[in-house]
Amino acid sequence: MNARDVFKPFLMRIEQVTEEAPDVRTLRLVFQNEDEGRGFIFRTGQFGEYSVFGEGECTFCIASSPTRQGYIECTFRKAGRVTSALAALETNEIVGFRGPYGNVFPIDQWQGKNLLFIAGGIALPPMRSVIWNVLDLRDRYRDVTIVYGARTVADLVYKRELQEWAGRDDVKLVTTVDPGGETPDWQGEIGFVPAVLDKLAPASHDTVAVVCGPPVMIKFTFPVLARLGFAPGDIYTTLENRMKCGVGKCGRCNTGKYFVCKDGPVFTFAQLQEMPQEY
Amino acid sequence: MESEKRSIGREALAELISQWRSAGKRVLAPKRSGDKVDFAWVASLEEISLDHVQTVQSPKAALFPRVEELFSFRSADGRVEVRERDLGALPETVVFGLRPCDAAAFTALKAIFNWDSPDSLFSARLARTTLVAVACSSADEYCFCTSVGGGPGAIAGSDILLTDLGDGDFLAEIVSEKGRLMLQGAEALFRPGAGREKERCLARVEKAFDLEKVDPGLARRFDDDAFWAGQSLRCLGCGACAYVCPTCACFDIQDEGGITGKRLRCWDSCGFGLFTLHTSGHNPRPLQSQRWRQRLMHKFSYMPERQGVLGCVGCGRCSRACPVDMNILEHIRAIAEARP
Amino acid sequence: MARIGVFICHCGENISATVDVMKVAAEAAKIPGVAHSVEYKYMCSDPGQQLVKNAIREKGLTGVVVAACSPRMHEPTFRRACAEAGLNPFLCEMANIREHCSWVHEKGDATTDKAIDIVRTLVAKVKKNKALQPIKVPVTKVAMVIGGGIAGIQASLDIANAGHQVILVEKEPSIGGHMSQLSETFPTLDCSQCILTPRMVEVAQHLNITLFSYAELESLDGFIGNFKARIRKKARSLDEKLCTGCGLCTQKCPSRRIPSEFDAGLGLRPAIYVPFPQAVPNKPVIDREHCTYYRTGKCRLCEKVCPTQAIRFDQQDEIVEADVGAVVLATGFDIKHGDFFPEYGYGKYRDVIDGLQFERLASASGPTLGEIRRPSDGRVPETVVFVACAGSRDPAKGIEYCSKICCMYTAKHAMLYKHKVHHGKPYVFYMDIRAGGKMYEEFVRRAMEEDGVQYVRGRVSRIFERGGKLVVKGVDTLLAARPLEIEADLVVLATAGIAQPGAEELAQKLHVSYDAHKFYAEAHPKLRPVETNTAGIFLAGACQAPKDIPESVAQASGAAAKVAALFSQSELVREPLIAVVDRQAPPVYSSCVGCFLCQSACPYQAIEKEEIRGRDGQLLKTVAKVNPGLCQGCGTCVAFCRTKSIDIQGFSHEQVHAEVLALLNRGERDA
Amino acid sequence: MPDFEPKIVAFVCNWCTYAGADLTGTSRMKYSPQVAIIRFPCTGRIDFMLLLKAFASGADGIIVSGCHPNDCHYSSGNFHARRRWIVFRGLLDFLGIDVRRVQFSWVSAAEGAKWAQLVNETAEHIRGLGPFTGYQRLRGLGVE
Amino acid sequence: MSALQEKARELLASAAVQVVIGYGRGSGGAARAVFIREATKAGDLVFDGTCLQNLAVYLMKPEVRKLGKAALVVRPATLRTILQLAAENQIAENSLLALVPSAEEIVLLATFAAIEAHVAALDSDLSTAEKAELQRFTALGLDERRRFWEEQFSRCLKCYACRAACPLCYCTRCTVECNQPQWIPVPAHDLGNLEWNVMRAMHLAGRCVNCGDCSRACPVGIPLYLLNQKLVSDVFTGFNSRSGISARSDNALSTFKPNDPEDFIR
Repeated sequence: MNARDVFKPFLMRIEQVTEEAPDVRTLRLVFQNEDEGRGFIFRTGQFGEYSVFGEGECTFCIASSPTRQGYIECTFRKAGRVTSALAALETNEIVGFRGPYGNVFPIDQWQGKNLLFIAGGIALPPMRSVIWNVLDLRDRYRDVTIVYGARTVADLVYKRELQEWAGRDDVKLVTTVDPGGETPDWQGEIGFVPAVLDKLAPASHDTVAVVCGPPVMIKFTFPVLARLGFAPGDIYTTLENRMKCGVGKCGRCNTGKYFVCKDGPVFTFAQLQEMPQEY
Repeated sequence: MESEKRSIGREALAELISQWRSAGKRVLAPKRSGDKVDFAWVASLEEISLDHVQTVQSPKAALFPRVEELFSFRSADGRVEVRERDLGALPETVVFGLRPCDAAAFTALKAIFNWDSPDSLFSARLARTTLVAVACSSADEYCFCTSVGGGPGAIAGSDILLTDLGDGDFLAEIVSEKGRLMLQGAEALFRPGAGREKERCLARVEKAFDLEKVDPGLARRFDDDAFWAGQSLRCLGCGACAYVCPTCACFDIQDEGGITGKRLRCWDSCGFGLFTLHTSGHNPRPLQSQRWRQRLMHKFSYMPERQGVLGCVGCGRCSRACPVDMNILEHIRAIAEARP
Repeated sequence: MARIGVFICHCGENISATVDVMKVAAEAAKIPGVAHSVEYKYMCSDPGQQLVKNAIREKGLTGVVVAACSPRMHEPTFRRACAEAGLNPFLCEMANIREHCSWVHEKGDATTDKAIDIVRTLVAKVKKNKALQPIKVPVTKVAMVIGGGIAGIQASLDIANAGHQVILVEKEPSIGGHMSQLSETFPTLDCSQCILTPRMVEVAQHLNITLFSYAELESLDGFIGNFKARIRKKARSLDEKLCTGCGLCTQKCPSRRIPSEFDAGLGLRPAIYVPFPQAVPNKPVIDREHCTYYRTGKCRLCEKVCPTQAIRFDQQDEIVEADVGAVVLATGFDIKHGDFFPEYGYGKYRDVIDGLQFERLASASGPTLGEIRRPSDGRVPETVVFVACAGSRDPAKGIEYCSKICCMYTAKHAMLYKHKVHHGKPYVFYMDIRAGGKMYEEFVRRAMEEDGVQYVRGRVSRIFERGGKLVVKGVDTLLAARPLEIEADLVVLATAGIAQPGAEELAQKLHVSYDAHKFYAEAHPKLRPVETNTAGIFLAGACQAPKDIPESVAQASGAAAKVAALFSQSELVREPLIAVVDRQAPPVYSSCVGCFLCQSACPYQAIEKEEIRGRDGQLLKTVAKVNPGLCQGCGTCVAFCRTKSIDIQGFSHEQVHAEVLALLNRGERDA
Repeated sequence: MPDFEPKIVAFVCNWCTYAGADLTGTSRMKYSPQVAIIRFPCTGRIDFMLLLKAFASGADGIIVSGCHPNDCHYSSGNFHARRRWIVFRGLLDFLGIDVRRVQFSWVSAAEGAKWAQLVNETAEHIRGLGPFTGYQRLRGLGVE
Repeated sequence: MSALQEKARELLASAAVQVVIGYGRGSGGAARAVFIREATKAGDLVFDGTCLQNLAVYLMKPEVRKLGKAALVVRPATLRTILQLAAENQIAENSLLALVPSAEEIVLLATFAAIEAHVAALDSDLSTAEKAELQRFTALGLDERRRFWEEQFSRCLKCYACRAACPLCYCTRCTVECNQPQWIPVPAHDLGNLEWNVMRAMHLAGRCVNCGDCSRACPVGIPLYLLNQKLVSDVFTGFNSRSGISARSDNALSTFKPNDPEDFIR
């Protein structure tokens, strides 16, 4: 009975709120109880259950890098009951957090390789964690390429960080918006992510690809990567199945024999190929 | 597992139950109401039905209630206070009159709830719950416990198994330590049971399919969309099967209240179309046939592989409860018998 | 991130005398999401409003609650103030702690607590408010007037004179309506045609008016400002452009014994005819039902005599389409005919006639050239009985209402008769005399006192023929219910005014509502008497209910003023407090299941069907859609929707739900 | 129950009853402070679920009031509401829920005095009925 | 081969329909819905006293719709459901055939007008027994009724079998699934169960055709039919309106009469 109840959330104080895009926000959370915070360790790729008391819980990846200690961040779009309630909170208000849950991006295995990050829309957050993690350990990796697309310019999240990455000479950043989503002063690409990727044609040799995006983007990106010569085992993604418990019990994220919350959320394309298309 | 056998008369059994009640234990047992028999909180043996085949619902609610409070909270003036449940205050419970299949189902529930990270509320309820099963003297066409490793007189999972010997006596097999502790102080109510034979009093449940063939059959059929669509065409997508099932453990977590409130855990079902629906509108399992397949795969394939336990005990409740006669036995048999 | 400002007004002492405003401000400050809470003596004063504006700017408020008087009083004031400070005005709500609290309760804790409850409720609401933008609907500045009677004529002229285009649609070959059939008009007894025909000519000559006579509305789609009308121009069998209206054809036409509609069946006309000499347009039509050529294939005499070769026997109906921004319905009324009064022998005895027929008898242009003569034998009647309320105010006959004009025209008829037949004996059977109107009572009194018309209060029970006379049996209720028998030469029934026969069909085409008698329903019986429930469609004249000429004209001018007001802007700007139907991204598109219960519940026909189609054009679903031009924001549809797919801006599900919960959670606050 | 002060929620339409209640105020007529008003555009807008939510949240009584028949600002919203209430009321009664807890009325913008009287009488009536424990006790039942 | 089987065979063989939705033999002597798609399988059809399900529920199921034009074996309530669904814009004219089984001859109804005519000849009122039961229940005291329903609803699992079995519960988003705001608590506790059942009854008011499938579907045996019959009765006595008798009628609750009763309104 000494073990912490799996459903009991940590109380987190909102330290900072950042407006990323219309209805998209990033919250920076710190542990209300500093002792709990000191014992808290997570790795990139993991997620948590965030809650507004009285409204419920919802699942997001931890969008900050484990290398940046003392806080965690999550980025979400205001859509349902809980995210709407989260979006209504202000600095210093308290939210619940359970986690970290799930597996991780095996960034240790990626040492010495080129890294290609491909993200769409609101799926940049999981990628942001791993990108910062890699950039904070920059000398362990070779080329870092980021391809990021959103529906419109306004929908691009982490605009400040995109600028920062664009300004670095050790990162190649390609941003794109869907046709019609551009503004007059838009400097980036125009087109859907898979098409832009196809045009960019990054080398696949000794390269790991990480793809995060809506199901439809993932569906169309995998064939492009395959054509470019990426092996299914070298393509990583994170699944965003609906979850409630986060610990393999509630049954919601069960996809084939996998429980996305326990066995994922990080999967290789090789694993996905063996899974029923229920994600 | 070697069990200790005793015998007990009906009156003594009634006395035993009233002793439990006097000791502050809750007794959950089958009770008849109209043409249905279902588990209910009872005060005495008189209220308990012993002559039915099967209850509508399983007794899983004893450990996994329809709605339970995970914790309560109070948030005001910028502060949040989480009040954990006092697990020590959970009531002592006897589940009486559950069937051997139900007792076996608790094993599956344990596997789910304590998979890697223990579920403290479930475990606390479990620790305070004793299972006094009653063997089956009758069965119906929906029963298939023998096909999934159980039997009408199987003792696995029970703390105590009673068998109505037909002569006014029950054979009591004390299966577990918890069962033995349960009877401490009530020894006088029992007589020795050695030599009493229960087999002749048990229902006959013929083996309906070869379990070994089910998982391969499912694997073979997995991508046969027409097959699943055919099986599930009349399925209406309600949650009756899951809610009466003794091993279905899918749940939802919901908050209620405003400034003060509770976080609740409540039953859910993979058969509901909205179970997997994303906020974006994307649904990984949009079709009823996929959800039906998921139900069978989960019980007969995923659970054995991941949790090492079969997710079906052959109680037949889902088939009986189904408004449109989705008979799981019939469907599983079709899968097991399908030619490679 | 809610940052709500709460502004509590003392209203001098109107609020602070019974409500502890300091405590309200202090408690409001504790409500989650409230970033600013102040009280002030007069919040509606300039410095008070400045407080609100400054706080919006300085504290970055996302919502404002002004706890003061009724929103019916100062909501516009504070919403404007918010807008001036850059906050969307719909993010401001008023907590009514004056009319609903300080003024109606005694000083004390309970009153202060209630004020706090009200503030908390409105804070909860405003947190769920959304920034809304006014709705703008483009307006086509062309009006369509349906019906060319006096109401339609007046409306057309008024709109046209305001500088807007008018399309006037008249189903008969000429405009003029019932008024053109009348002899003299009460209470002045001036000649009807003398005052009407100049107006008719003005219509014909007005540059802003396009007249479609002998035409009917085929269909109307669209909504306020943006209707699409299809008008069926019935075939006149004539090229109107060539026809000069010389009248040769009508003189030569061999089929001449057709009852004249204009003369209410008392006169005759040829098959090619102009309804009456002053008709506008003065162009004949061929009545194909009676025309020899159409019946037998031979004749074509009119074609032969026509100097301009204007006759077109093969002419087809023509459909004209027009974009219009507003519609005025002025289709007028009809009167009860036929076998409705078997007990009065109407339709059986030729000398039992209705009021309109009497008008034609009395009219100088009528079949008798103004002489009162019996239809049966042409004799001048010595005794005439006028029966008022023939059908009206008779629930047993299904007409409960008063036809309103009969009292006056019956008095007029009796007078006209007396003026023309000095020795004649006019009797009037009546139930009550309703002579409300300028100079009306005086007029009736003149009939009684100066012209010696015998008024008998009572109902006529039967009329039958006896020895060449019409025996009128009735009861004089003023004389101790004495039974009465009058031997008359002519009986004139003031038959009930009823809706036009096609009224219902037309209403359905226009989606306007109508009452049980098929009269068109006004949007509000008192405050919106010239509007229908369908925005952009207005009413004029007797199509709404029986009316006399001055009333019809007044309403027509009222309708015209409404149209002119609508046309005064190129865009119609409305408050966005309207219903909206859920729309979301594919694959769901909308949570609406398209049961359209909302559609039948909507009093404004604002709910349309929208077909959602996939990229391949395949129909995915049909869902409800609210026309923002028509919706008035009542929210009746909202409460019907089972899937909660329709919501009303300003009183949304989230807003009202939050209010209910907030209002009742005082217990938690105290706990 | 001498100390019991009922909690009463009034769901009213904007055009008649809200304005009527304003008139009560401008006429300085006094009534029981236990009633608070929630404003709706029309009685037709009032979802029956809101009444249930009010009871579940602790209301002891409810007033629903709008324009008199034929006076609806939107011509027929109150007629639709009336049908809804006929059915809803019948159902509640059938379920054993005391419909005396819900007072329906028509109060026009001119009936400031009627509003005061309605509120006072309803408050008195609900005071007599006591707290709505029959409904409020449901909260929390069925949660283990 | 029975007349029904013969008719089904003929319809399938002539491709007049792609599927016949009817009753077949199920577990334990019960009947179950079958979807006959080949003429040779028409022999699986049965029709007898065990065939109770309102098969119109399948007209709303996307998977069944995909099968093509259907002939539906109907009971009287099924026909009324079809008309009600038509009135609610859910099924189109000529999208189905209704097969009315009878001893002598199978009546085939191809148009809504034909169904309307058929329904007009039926008694759509509650049965005498149903009325008597309602009467009996209404005569109970207020507290007795409350206790009865509290006990019944306390057993509700919120498995939504009632909703799934109901052909008029075709909404793709049920009120219970709306959570902004959360109209109805998701958990099956007593308050949530009461609100759920009140909501469902209200949403069926003026629409329910009293087929009884919700009660039959309820695994724990809650007599939901009582609620529906109460409302059927109230809607008829109050507004002289019946559901499912016309393919074009307006719902009783989305229409009104100026003189509707209002003795309860002050």
